[in-house]
Amino acid sequence: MKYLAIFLVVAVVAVFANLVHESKMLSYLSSDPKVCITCHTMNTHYDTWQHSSHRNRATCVDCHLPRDSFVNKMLAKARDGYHHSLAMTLKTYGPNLRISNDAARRIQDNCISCHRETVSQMLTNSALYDKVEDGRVQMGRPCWQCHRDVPHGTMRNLMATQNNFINKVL
Amino acid sequence: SIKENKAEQQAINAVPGIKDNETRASEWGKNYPRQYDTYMQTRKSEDITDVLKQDPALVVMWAGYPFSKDYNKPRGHYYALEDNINTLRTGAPVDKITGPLPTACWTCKSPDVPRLMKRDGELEFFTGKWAKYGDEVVNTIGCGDCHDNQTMKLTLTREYLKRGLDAEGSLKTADATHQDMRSLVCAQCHSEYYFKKTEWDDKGTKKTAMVVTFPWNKGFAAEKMEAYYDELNFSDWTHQLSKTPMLKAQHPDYETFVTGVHSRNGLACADCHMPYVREGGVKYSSHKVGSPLDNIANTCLNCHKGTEKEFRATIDKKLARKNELAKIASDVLAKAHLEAAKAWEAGATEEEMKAALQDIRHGQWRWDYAVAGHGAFFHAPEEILRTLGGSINLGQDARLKIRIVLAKHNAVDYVAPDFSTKEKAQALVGMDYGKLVEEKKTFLNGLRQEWIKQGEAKGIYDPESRKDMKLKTSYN
Amino acid sequence: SIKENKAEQQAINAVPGIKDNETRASEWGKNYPRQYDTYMQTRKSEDITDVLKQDPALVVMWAGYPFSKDYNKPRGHYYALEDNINTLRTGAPVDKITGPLPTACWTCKSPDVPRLMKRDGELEFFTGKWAKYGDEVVNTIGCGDCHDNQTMKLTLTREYLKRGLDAEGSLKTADATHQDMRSLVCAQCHSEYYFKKTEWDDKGTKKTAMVVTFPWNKGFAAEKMEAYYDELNFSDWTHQLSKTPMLKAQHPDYETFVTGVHSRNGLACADCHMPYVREGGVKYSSHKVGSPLDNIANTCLNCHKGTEKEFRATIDKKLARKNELAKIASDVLAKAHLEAAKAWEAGATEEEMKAALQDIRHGQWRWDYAVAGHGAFFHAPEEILRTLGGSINLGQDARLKIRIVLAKHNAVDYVAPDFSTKEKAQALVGMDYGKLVEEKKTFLNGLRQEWIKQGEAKGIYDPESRKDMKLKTSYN
Ligand code: HEC
Ligand code: HEC
Ligand code: HEC
Ligand code: HEC
Ligand code: HEC
Ligand code: HEC
Ligand code: HEC
Ligand code: HEC
Ligand code: HEC
Ligand code: HEC
Ligand code: HEC
Ligand code: HEC
Ligand code: HEC
Ligand code: HEC
Ligand SMILES: [Ca+2]
Ligand SMILES: [Ca+2]
Repeated sequence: MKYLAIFLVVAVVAVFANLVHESKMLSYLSSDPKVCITCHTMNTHYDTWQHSSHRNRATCVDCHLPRDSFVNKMLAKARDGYHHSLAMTLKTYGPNLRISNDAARRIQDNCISCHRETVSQMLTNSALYDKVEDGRVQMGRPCWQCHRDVPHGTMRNLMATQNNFINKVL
Repeated sequence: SIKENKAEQQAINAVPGIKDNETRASEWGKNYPRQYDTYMQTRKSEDITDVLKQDPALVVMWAGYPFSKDYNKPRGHYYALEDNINTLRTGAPVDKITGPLPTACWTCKSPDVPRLMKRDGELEFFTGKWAKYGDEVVNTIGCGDCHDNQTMKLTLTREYLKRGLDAEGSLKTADATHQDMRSLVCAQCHSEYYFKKTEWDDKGTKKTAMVVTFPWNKGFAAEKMEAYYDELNFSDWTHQLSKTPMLKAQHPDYETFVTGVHSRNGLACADCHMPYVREGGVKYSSHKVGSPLDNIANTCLNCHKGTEKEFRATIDKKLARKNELAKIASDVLAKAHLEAAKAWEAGATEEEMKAALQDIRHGQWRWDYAVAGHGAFFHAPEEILRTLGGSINLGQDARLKIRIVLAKHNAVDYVAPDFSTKEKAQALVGMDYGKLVEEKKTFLNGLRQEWIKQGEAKGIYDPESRKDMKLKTSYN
Repeated sequence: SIKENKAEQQAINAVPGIKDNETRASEWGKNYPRQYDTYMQTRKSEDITDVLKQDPALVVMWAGYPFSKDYNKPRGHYYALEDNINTLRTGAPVDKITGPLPTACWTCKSPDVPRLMKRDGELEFFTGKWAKYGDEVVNTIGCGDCHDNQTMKLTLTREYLKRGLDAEGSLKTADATHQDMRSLVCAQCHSEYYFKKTEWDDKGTKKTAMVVTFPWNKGFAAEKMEAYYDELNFSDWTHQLSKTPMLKAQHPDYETFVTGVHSRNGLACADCHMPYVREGGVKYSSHKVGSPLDNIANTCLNCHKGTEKEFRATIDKKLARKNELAKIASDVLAKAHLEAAKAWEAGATEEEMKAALQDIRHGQWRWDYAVAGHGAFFHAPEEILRTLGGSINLGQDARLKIRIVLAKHNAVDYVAPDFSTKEKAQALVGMDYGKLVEEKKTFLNGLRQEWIKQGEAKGIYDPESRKDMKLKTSYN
């Protein structure tokens, strides 16, 4: 039992170290979008973003991480980083990733924080109602229900960006 | 610049100061100039398209019912009241109690209606003839139809919609979200209705109200409403030629929309018909409710890739498909009525005709359900084509049955007469069109002018709301 | 793991080494194990769904034509050859020259077909009876049907498709892009065809070929093909009951697909039926051609938001709409045939019947066009519903005309007999079903076994291609 415990601890540490090494995990602390594509699962999203109107306007973390405080940002980063690494290692993800509720909320907050002027009337409108369509996000309706292409386009299968980051067998 | 934007934003958030029961849009507009300006632009949709001319079969199909006199495609909200008053359907009353139509015909034309419902009570509002309120319903569809004057919240000003939704059950009024409200304000008017005869007691006096009611208890589909009406043994009128107890479908826009792909993807009417537009740094809702095709860039292309040309082509194709089946159905049904008339003439019995008339009733109902919502070919193309397929089948079934009856009464070779123009069709059903027009003109120059003056005198009428109005009708 | 992925990304692109005229998939598969494995999984779609049982009206509608004997929903490509040989449609030949069907019936079942076309010439291939090539067409649909053995490029192995495309004109063969090819390889088989009687001269001997031909010269729509056939005065057979010169539509999958929203948005068949799948860091096309609904997550959800359940519900709704109109149409048309038969019996003249028979021809063609492509209810729902609406109308028009003829011949009250089960319907058309099955079984235990042996002897037959094959038919 004792050996098993020690073995397990060592195994977990080893797996983690390997993970840290292989996935360049420490680089997650940066906000360079290239960091995200240390995993090929993020290639499609990188690629679509890179071809989008937001390429020069917002980086991954500008949308995906909280921008209200540094602490929240780092906490979210740690949580996501852990979650994504685990999914990557265990291959629990499918061909189409889906935004989590928590992440959706963060993104919407970020859209609004950059575009507050533009959407001020919408915010005023929505403030009148308690019952909204999509409780996950501020305003009750995701911006990307209308702005469907911002910034990843509508087709986001992990294999959708032809030949760029993944090889097709022939 | 950013500075400008901030200023504009403050203006838009000004606290409203709109009186209770204010029905004049220009008064609301003082606080909301952008919304008012765009709202006033609904007058740009001013052309009259005479549907009876486009498909004269309709005159035959509606014989004995006001729609056979005059029926046009919808124009902008700016014209709602005007068209209601000008149409030959509302006839030529000479005082407050002459018909032909009931007060209910004002229901969807003006914010004066919720005002009157509040003042007189809903049942009193629905009692009496249309002319009763000619000097009270004086402003066309306006802010008060959709907004709360205190908060500007979207609000349902018609109780019958709430009753309809609750009876149908898939979206209870109490559960409506913000996004739902962006459709439901439209559903107050853009829905199929009938007038439910309701006896009531006005402090001892027995009165009869004709209450606008949505036939939704069994569901929104054509078959479900049909079952509802059949169960009540309801009919809008008895057909002049075929003697069928008929149903009339009016604009089931909301009911059909919910079956379509856009509704299933969470869109609301306002998303396409009142898209956000940007002025300076701020987005607001365009109140120019009209064809989204006037502004494809802000509607379709906001969500879809492609060019305006492609979207127009797609929509044209959908329209052509609907028109193809609708034309077949109306031709079949008009013939069915004429053939039934011949059968009666040849001596057919009620017993012989019963099954055929039931088919006509159901077949024409389905056709009407499919075409009366002018946008349904786009909102719900599959549901519309399915319904038209059923309509054609029932119409032809009726004709088969009638043909057997004709054979038994020695008229197997009967060929229905030509109804290929509006004039021919009107002659067929014996309508004195010239007289209708004359009477109408007398009314328009007489009583109608009184109404305007009285509205003005009462201080409820908004002259702005008819600024530069030109008389456009199908008959002038 | 992450390390593995990197390795896998490199371990790819082996050089192919496939012999010319190799038709055995297992041989190709040695180089492409992933594609081969998924390809072999088409055998998982093994259930037989007897369409004649589902809608017995079809037996009446096809009376006198092989389809009335046996017609099932498609299964996986693994079964293409097997089903072709097992169906009662191909009958029970006893040697190379007994019928009933021509060689053309092999055309879309095997990569041995392009091999034989190359070896014997296209016209010789299309000459003679089906049994002629029983010992040569031995492998089911395989790599050689869609791929070039040298380069693995997608390639069109059937000349008649190229001729069809060029005649139609909207996409000339020479202009086909890679994405187009991802549909066109399917269009080689998944298209409406007829056998064009073609006299040819084989070094002095006059021969008659039945050449698979796509009726596309005037366009892809039901009406366009109908006009093509009418102009040629072509008919597939004369109806046993109504004596109508009939048309049969076979799976116009490609022609209807192009009218749909997915085609207009640039999708190809392979996008949904052969989606890319990922194994580690490597992606390839799933060769398990089957229902995309088996893998919604990797097909629909690549482009759409929503859940599997929602997508299933959407598709069910579309299917139900199609089924509703299709059922009406088949009922109407079957009755039309039976009523026409009665009219002939009662003494009707050709002159009297002509117009009605033309309606039956056109009505049934449209119905068939709409339903013979089993995926069209989804690929092109609006076009399908439109076509069915037209079909119902024409079928009923025919019945109306026939009813007048019946009246003239004192049979106005005729009621078509019951065809509500496959057995009743077969009895109605006087089919000796038991005998057909007996003969078929004799054939399957006799000549058919010979074919396998001879294929093996010639070294062209791939036993892997029928590994664990179980005999499944509608009749056993
Ligand atoms: C270790 C590899 C890896 C890295 C590095 C990585 N991701 Fe991911 N990410 C994944 C995997 C695997 C998933 C799928 C998780 C699942 O489906 O449960 C995922 C899912 C997501 C999701 C959707 C799920 C959710 O949490 O909402 C978002 C958003 C996302 N990643 C953003 C990012 C951003 C932004 C970065 C860079 C800061 C990043 N990822 C870096 C592997 C990674
Ligand atoms: C302008 C804002 C923005 C930027 C910049 C951005 N994203 Fe996103 N991202 C979104 C939105 C919005 C969604 C949710 C889309 C949806 O649900 O349809 C999303 C979703 C995702 C998902 C979840 C999968 C999915 O399709 O829902 C991943 C993974 C992701 N982003 C990764 C990235 C990466 C990696 C970068 C940088 C290369 C990036 N994002 C940059 C806005 C952004
Ligand atoms: C870090 C700031 C930032 C964030 C976060 C951000 N944007 Fe932007 N966005 C910009 C800037 C800067 C522009 C360019 C503005 C301009 O040209 O006026 C822009 C442009 C746009 C445009 C116009 C261009 C186009 O592609 O149509 C839209 C729409 C838009 N953003 C929507 C969104 C949405 C939706 C989100 C959230 C999913 C979002 N933005 C998040 C900064 C941001
Ligand atoms: C108070 C009743 C009422 C309300 C509320 C209402 N409508 Fe209407 N609408 C009408 C009437 C009546 C007409 C026809 C006017 C005419 O032809 O004179 C009409 C016409 C239209 C037209 C045709 C315009 C044209 O230019 O062809 C559209 C589109 C339309 N409405 C959409 C909507 C939408 C969307 C909403 C909700 C945002 C809405 N309506 C709310 C009664 C109403
Ligand atoms: C429940 C709401 C409602 C009621 C009740 C109603 N209408 Fe309408 N009316 C509408 C809507 C919505 C439109 C525009 C839709 C259309 O026709 O496509 C319209 C359009 C019209 C038009 C312009 C188009 C045309 O048909 O020429 C006239 C005139 C009209 N109505 C008259 C009447 C009369 C007369 C009555 C009473 C018999 C009546 N309305 C009752 C909602 C209603
Ligand atoms: C046919 C229904 C209808 C009528 C009539 C109408 N509105 Fe609106 N209005 C709406 C809808 C729908 C919205 C969107 C509300 C939302 O999304 O919260 C809206 C929004 C608004 C807003 C909020 C800001 C914005 O632009 O989104 C104001 C202010 C407003 N309307 C003023 C008016 C005024 C003033 C009038 C009369 C001139 C008027 N409305 C007439 C349906 C209507
Ligand atoms: C996805 C966009 C979209 C939505 C959402 C939508 N519509 Fe429409 N609507 C259209 C288009 C496109 C047309 C056709 C316009 C044309 O032919 O010019 C149309 C036509 C109409 C018409 C007929 C106008 C005319 O003059 O013929 C009415 C009335 C209408 N819609 C009302 C509604 C109502 C009520 C709702 C909500 C229940 C709604 N629409 C939701 C796009 C939409
Ligand atoms: C109901 C649909 C809808 C929703 C939801 C929506 N928008 Fe928009 N948005 C529009 C339309 C339509 C326009 C174009 C307005 C114009 O150009 O006149 C627009 C324009 C914009 C622009 C300006 C684009 C440019 O070209 O400069 C930005 C930025 C933007 N939206 C951001 C957002 C954000 C952030 C949200 C969420 C808070 C959001 N939108 C939600 C419909 C929507
Ligand atoms: C707010 C987003 C939005 C707007 C605005 C919008 N659509 Fe759509 N549309 C969708 C969605 C979502 C679908 C469903 C398909 C999908 O999931 O991609 C769809 C589907 C369609 C389809 C395919 C279904 C069919 O009936 O053939 C057509 C065509 C279409 N839209 C045309 C239009 C046109 C025309 C307009 C403008 C009048 C429009 N759309 C406005 C979101 C939108
Ligand atoms: C050589 C002819 C041929 C080619 C090429 C061909 N098919 Fe088929 N396909 C058939 C035949 C024959 C069947 C019916 C097999 C049976 O039922 O025995 C069939 C069946 C199918 C089925 C039904 C499968 C099931 O499990 O129900 C689908 C889906 C299908 N094909 C799609 C495609 C697609 C997509 C392509 C191109 C990528 C394609 N086919 C290429 C001849 C072909
Ligand atoms: C141009 C290509 C083509 C030709 C020629 C062709 N088929 Fe097919 N066949 C197909 C396709 C594609 C399918 C699957 C599609 C379907 O039925 O939905 C199929 C399916 C079948 C099936 C399985 C389903 C069923 O109907 O029971 C049989 C059996 C069959 N064909 C026999 C024949 C016979 C016999 C002939 C000659 C009269 C023939 N085929 C000619 C393409 C063709
Ligand atoms: C029904 C037609 C069809 C048949 C049969 C077929 N293929 Fe394919 N094959 C395709 C299509 C379509 C593609 C996608 C090509 C593209 O997009 O470049 C493809 C792609 C491929 C590729 C390229 C890599 C990939 O996966 O996209 C290989 C290798 C391949 N097939 C091998 C085979 C082998 C081996 C067989 C026989 C076991 C076979 N194919 C049978 C249609 C077919
Ligand atoms: C490669 C992208 C792609 C794939 C894969 C895809 N679609 Fe679509 N789909 C579209 C596009 C693009 C539209 C058109 C609407 C739009 O522009 O958003 C559409 C429209 C639709 C519509 C609305 C039109 C209609 O006929 O009602 C439905 C439903 C739909 N798709 C279902 C599906 C299903 C089910 C699948 C899987 C079998 C699927 N789609 C696969 C891209 C795709
Ligand atoms: C957008 C996705 C999509 C595309 C592209 C597509 N299909 Fe389909 N197909 C489907 C769906 C979904 C079904 C219905 C499957 C079911 O009912 O199980 C289907 C059904 C079929 C069927 C009937 C299968 C059966 O067993 O009943 C055939 C055959 C078929 N498709 C062939 C094709 C051909 C050939 C093409 C190209 C010309 C094509 N499909 C393009 C999604 C697609
Ligand atoms: Ca009604
Ligand atoms: Ca054919």
